[in-house]
Amino acid sequence: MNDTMIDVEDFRREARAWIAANLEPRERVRAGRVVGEVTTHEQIDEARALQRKLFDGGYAGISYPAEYGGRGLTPAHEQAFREEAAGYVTPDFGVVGVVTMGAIGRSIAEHASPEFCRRHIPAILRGDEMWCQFYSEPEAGSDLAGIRTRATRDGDRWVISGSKIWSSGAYLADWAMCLARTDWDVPKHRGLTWFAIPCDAKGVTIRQIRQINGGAEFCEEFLDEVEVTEDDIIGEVNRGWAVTQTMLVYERGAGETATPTEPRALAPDLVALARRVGRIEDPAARQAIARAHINDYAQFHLGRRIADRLEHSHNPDHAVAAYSKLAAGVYTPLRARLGMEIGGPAALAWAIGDEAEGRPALDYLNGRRISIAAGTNEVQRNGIGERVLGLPREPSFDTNKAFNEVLRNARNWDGKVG
Amino acid sequence: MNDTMIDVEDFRREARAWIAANLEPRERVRAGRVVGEVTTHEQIDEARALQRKLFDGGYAGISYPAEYGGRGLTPAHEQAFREEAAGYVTPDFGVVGVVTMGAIGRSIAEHASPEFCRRHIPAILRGDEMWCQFYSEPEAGSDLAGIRTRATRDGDRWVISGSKIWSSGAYLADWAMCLARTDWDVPKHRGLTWFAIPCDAKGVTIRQIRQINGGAEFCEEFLDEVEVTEDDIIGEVNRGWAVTQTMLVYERGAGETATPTEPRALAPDLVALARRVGRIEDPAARQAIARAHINDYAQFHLGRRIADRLEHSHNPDHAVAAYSKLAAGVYTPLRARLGMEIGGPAALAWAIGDEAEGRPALDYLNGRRISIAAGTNEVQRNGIGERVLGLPREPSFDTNKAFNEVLRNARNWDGKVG
Amino acid sequence: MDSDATEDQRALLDVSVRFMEETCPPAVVRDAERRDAAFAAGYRSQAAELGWFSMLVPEALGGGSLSGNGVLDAALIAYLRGGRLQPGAFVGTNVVADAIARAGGARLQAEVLPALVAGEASAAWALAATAGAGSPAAGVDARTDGTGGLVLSGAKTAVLDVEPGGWLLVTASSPDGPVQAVVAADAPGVGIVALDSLDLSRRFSEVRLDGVVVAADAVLGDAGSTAALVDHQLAVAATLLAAECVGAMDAEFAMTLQYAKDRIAFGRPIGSFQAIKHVLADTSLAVEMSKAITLAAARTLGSQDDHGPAAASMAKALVGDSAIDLAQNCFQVFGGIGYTWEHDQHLYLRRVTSDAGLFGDAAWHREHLCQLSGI
Amino acid sequence: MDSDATEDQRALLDVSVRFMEETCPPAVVRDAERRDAAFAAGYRSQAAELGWFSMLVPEALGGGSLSGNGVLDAALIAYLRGGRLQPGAFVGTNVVADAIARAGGARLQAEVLPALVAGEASAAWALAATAGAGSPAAGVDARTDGTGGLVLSGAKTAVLDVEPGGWLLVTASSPDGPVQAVVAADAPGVGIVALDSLDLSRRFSEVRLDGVVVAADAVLGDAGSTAALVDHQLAVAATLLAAECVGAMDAEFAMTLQYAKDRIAFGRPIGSFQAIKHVLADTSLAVEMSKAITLAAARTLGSQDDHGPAAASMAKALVGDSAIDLAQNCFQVFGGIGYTWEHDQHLYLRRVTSDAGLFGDAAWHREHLCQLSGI
Repeated sequence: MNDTMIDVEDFRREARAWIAANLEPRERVRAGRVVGEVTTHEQIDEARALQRKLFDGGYAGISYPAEYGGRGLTPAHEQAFREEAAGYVTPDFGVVGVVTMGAIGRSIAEHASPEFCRRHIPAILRGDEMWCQFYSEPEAGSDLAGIRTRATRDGDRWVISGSKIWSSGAYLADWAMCLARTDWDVPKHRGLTWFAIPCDAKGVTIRQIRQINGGAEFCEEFLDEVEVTEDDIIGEVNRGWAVTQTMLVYERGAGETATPTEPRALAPDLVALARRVGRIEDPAARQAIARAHINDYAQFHLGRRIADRLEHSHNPDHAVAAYSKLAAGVYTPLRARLGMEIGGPAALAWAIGDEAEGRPALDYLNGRRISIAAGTNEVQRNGIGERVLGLPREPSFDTNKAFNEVLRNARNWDGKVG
Repeated sequence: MNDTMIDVEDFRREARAWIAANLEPRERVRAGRVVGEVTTHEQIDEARALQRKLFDGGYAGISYPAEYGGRGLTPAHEQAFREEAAGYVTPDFGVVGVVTMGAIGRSIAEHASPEFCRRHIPAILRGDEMWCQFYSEPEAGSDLAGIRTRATRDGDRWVISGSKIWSSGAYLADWAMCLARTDWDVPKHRGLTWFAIPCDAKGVTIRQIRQINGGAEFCEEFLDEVEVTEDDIIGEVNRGWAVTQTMLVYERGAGETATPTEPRALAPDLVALARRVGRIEDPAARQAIARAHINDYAQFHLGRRIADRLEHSHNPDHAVAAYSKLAAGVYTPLRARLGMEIGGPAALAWAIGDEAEGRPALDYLNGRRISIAAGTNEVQRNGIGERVLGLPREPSFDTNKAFNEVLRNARNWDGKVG
Repeated sequence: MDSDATEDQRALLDVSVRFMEETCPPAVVRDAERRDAAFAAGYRSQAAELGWFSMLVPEALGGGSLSGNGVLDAALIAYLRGGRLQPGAFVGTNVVADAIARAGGARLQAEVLPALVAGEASAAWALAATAGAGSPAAGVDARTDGTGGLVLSGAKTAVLDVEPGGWLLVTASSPDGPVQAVVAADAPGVGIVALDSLDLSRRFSEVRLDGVVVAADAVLGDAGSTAALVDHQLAVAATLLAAECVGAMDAEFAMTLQYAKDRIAFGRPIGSFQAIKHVLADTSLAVEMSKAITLAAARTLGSQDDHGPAAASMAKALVGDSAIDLAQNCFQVFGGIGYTWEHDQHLYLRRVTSDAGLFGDAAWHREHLCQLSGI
Repeated sequence: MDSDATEDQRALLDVSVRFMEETCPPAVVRDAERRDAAFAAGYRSQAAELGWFSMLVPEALGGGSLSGNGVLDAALIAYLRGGRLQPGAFVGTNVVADAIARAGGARLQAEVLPALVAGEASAAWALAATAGAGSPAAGVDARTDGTGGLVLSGAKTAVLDVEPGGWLLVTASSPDGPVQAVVAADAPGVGIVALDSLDLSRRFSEVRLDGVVVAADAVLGDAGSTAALVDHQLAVAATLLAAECVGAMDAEFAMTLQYAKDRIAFGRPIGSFQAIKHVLADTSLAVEMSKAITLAAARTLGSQDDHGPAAASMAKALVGDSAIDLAQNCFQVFGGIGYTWEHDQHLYLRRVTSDAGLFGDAAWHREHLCQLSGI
């Protein structure tokens, strides 16, 4: 922290005044809107206008470096602004905004060249550039470094081909940060490079993925000889894994901004459901309700316990965060299943268009998202087993070999070693 | 089958007459006695006398070769005799008798030299020699070929040292069939040899293992430079794995002789328990009872389905038997746990010495035996996954290396391959 | 599912598979709009030619089964239907045909039954959408009209596969216990309201009855026999639905198993990891147990064995729980791809979840088993 | 268990550990015969010097806690006790001391309470051995004797840790609802029958009451307040027992984890197999959740927060189920060696199973939670 930096409380007062003068109080009707419901370009444009206002006022990118258009302050200042602005309408870019201002903006600021940062970060903070990730691939999900999208150097251009998937809100974004393999003759973590690609570049096709729950917030992309230049590289060639690690840290952090409060009321949704279907006196339904609530309550206190452990440890091991993720991955689908059990046939079929009555089924369809996305339950179990508990490692067949050879061997897998 | 062999039904009539003339009808009081309750040398001696009578009458070893004192008939003849003798007192050596006449006798008959067979099989069939296995080791359980007991050649003698465990009824046996490693510089399956060891040989210490359920049917053994000769080898030196496979087939078969009948009455033990503790009207107890019974019923029909599949297939894959074993390994401990739940505190504490009231706790302690012994649940899952479902193999680190090297590598395990 | 199937049974199964694959392949399953009333009528009529609706009806009444065990024959068809996520009122029509054959009067047996057997109309069983320990009669009250007929009022929700021009078997409460009547879906006072559903391969309706007058000759059985008949209907429905569910489980498992062999991650097929392999082994055990118990239930129930209803409840309970476990496990093996609309995973997840919940969920059948067993 | 423990708390915990390891090491835990009446009295008296029985008693009555939250202090001790499978009437004595401090008359507070705090005598709570949804008062009937006293008749089975010369808190049914009284274990009409038990580290008795006359000054509370007091006692007992259970879980898990690292099979440490690794990861999650919820319950219950009883029931339910899962999983990891008497595995299996079943099993506490939540 530098000596001339404004004190957080002074900053808070200053921000309060600016907010009152410039932002509109949040109407009640918008309070229920949640991140992820931004689905149209119109909503994005509306957010851009508001973001520009913040930027011009000096309240965009509060903790980003001043040289790139930020304010150069600390996360504590940022938090103070958030608290003051809580009752006002602020720019809502949905999930694409979270990704842009969070994992992507931070990764760029830490790893990209100064020229790149000057070109893009102010545009991001102004709301002019929304970004998405071209990261996961159909053949590289849990195996985060198993990227097969290929970038080939051709003079001072790079030509990128491959396919990407699970990009949140890519159809709303202007730019993509894309991971590609630039060396196939080294182990998988060592031949990767990140590139910036305009979403409207020639050869880029973005398609929304229709999900089982009816939504379509994720996209898949087809990259067909997309051309970029040296200037579009983020970080160093073949050193993309270092950027990835930064990105993952911010990604994991991003989920934790909202602090839940201790759940005290007995699973209100399930109690209401049991009442609706006339089963509130049914011992089995009561057991299911209590079971769900106890798991909610235990998960909350687990989260607090882990946050304490990370905060109060001199050398915190972030691997313990896997406990919260695994708990969510195990108990979310279980809770959804308990809902279906309580609801019975009334949860299987409901009045057309009645979202409240259809909710248990929707929760059920969404139940496994958290057990799969951003590290499956199995990946968390490996992490807990090896990094937290210190169990001997799983044999690895792909860390020390050229990626080309890994692919060849995998296709001829016979389980024989040595 | 040879042409001069007596017809099964003729044999049955002949046997019926002999049985009526020579054996005592079984009193009701003995009907409840189960295999495994033979725990004393007195009981063994009593069984020997009766076995001698069968042997002299020509009804011992009915399907063993005649040249070794058997009758040279088929398993169908054997079965006919069993059916005819069902109402009579027959020799009961308990589990040691099952092992001796089953897995061990058959393995000897198939693999040992004619001299060895002539020396031992008639003695076995006469009841003079009871045998046990010195097979599992403290460091070799699920890993059946991971034997560390060492046999070293010294002229025409072999000197055996090591320790063995989980030998059923060894303290009642006269001889042991012992697996030892005779070559440490070849892969693990290729350096093993079976030896016959008199249980009272110098250097053999047999100790009953006290079990968590209070019983002590299993033993552990310490072998301290036990000397045997070339004549005591069963099968060939370093080819012990072939004998083992024969033994395992008979061992698995041995458990299947008793055909259970379809369980129709709703889990009678649990219904009685629920009545005793006043919970027969309690919905949770009723759910638990039904759950247990449904699993019993499904396991029975699974067993029938698998037996049909093995019987009616031209080239039956015995790997499917793993389904029955896994089902037992999963549902037996679950059933025991349901018993404890139904019983509540009354299952935790009971009138001193009241075996009926203590039964749920005893079942609970015994519940995991089947999930661990003779191939753990995990081993069955691997078998089903790889042999039945054809899933790609688990990487193997010990099949192609000298066993010495395997042990060295295992101690320095780092999970890195290639 | 059944390695003991006779040659006649096998021939029927083969031709049934061809029929389903030609008439209602996956593209049609996925597209509810293509499955309109005309489609349903055509499908039903062809299915009837294969004998799908005659198996539980005695020959004297125009029916007949191949093996002499109609429940078993129907269960084998149901198994094939489940694997192909087939729509249509198979379970309902068979249950109602069976009920009319057992307890229907002359008019029902002469007019309604032949139409069902011939596939000219389908039937749905309007029982209460029971979960927990509810009664199948709940929701609709019946009062007598003095001439042996009934007047029905109330509603049944989540009624499976009510088709236009079809029949309803309504199970209602009366002061004398449960009563049952066969009512035309388009009779005066009957309202059929289509519902949204988790299960995209089936149709659900709410059936509203507003003082529906039922003549005496449309009433099934009498006060003394109705409770037993309802139990029997539940046993048949449970067995056939369990068989459909096992078919879906088997198909979904096969698809998942193949994926575990093909999908590469961390330099290995994912099926070589114990985390995947062991889940698939457990799931495969659940499939085998589900097949075994469902066949046992069909054999027992179809052979007039007193143990039939207990066996049927056991099958429904075990299969229902196992199917949801299976669907959850398969989803986990598929990972992200299973979250996409285009992948078939969710169709099976939806279908087996509705299989598990209809005609009594697992908990309901466990309690029913206790009652059947006299405790 | 608690990384927030104060320095005073840490000092108490350290000295308590030394006491347990010296006075009742594993060899003594395993040998019930060494734990006779003299041993119990000595153990109790030393424990009392460490303040084990004063934490729930206000300073005005001779008690006092270190942190101001007596339930939390006692739970931290309980956690250490569980890890070392300690015997002795810790939970019972604290629950009864708390009850007397809250609702006892002058004589109980002057005579019994100081003896409990000083470790001169222990106390056991004779509640009904509830499973399912039973009432703690069941088994013993109380009638009034006209002078404000009671006459108690009936029996309570599986009463935990009744020690010679100790006291019993009997919860009984009366026509006016539950009543409670403190009775000497050797009072006329009281019969204490020792029981066999799954749990080798604890003692269980059947308590028979044959017209036991209780004077008015030994009755706790009145008709209006007793039900709430019983709920409070259950919450305290549930929290302390959950804490003992978490201690046992943690110790057993550590032992199993080490074994998975050391044990070699198939050329690898078994902990490198996903089948073992993932079970241990899940088990470790269960331990962490159990610690988190138990500390939350202790903090809440000990700070006069209305949510205390709900939190206690949640902790008891989650920990009870998790502990049995854990014990089963650990047993499976140990394999055959865990089936031998000499191995400690079974002592933990036995202990946590009794933890799970005493003072209300998981199902009982789930139902209780619903009732506390007003549904």
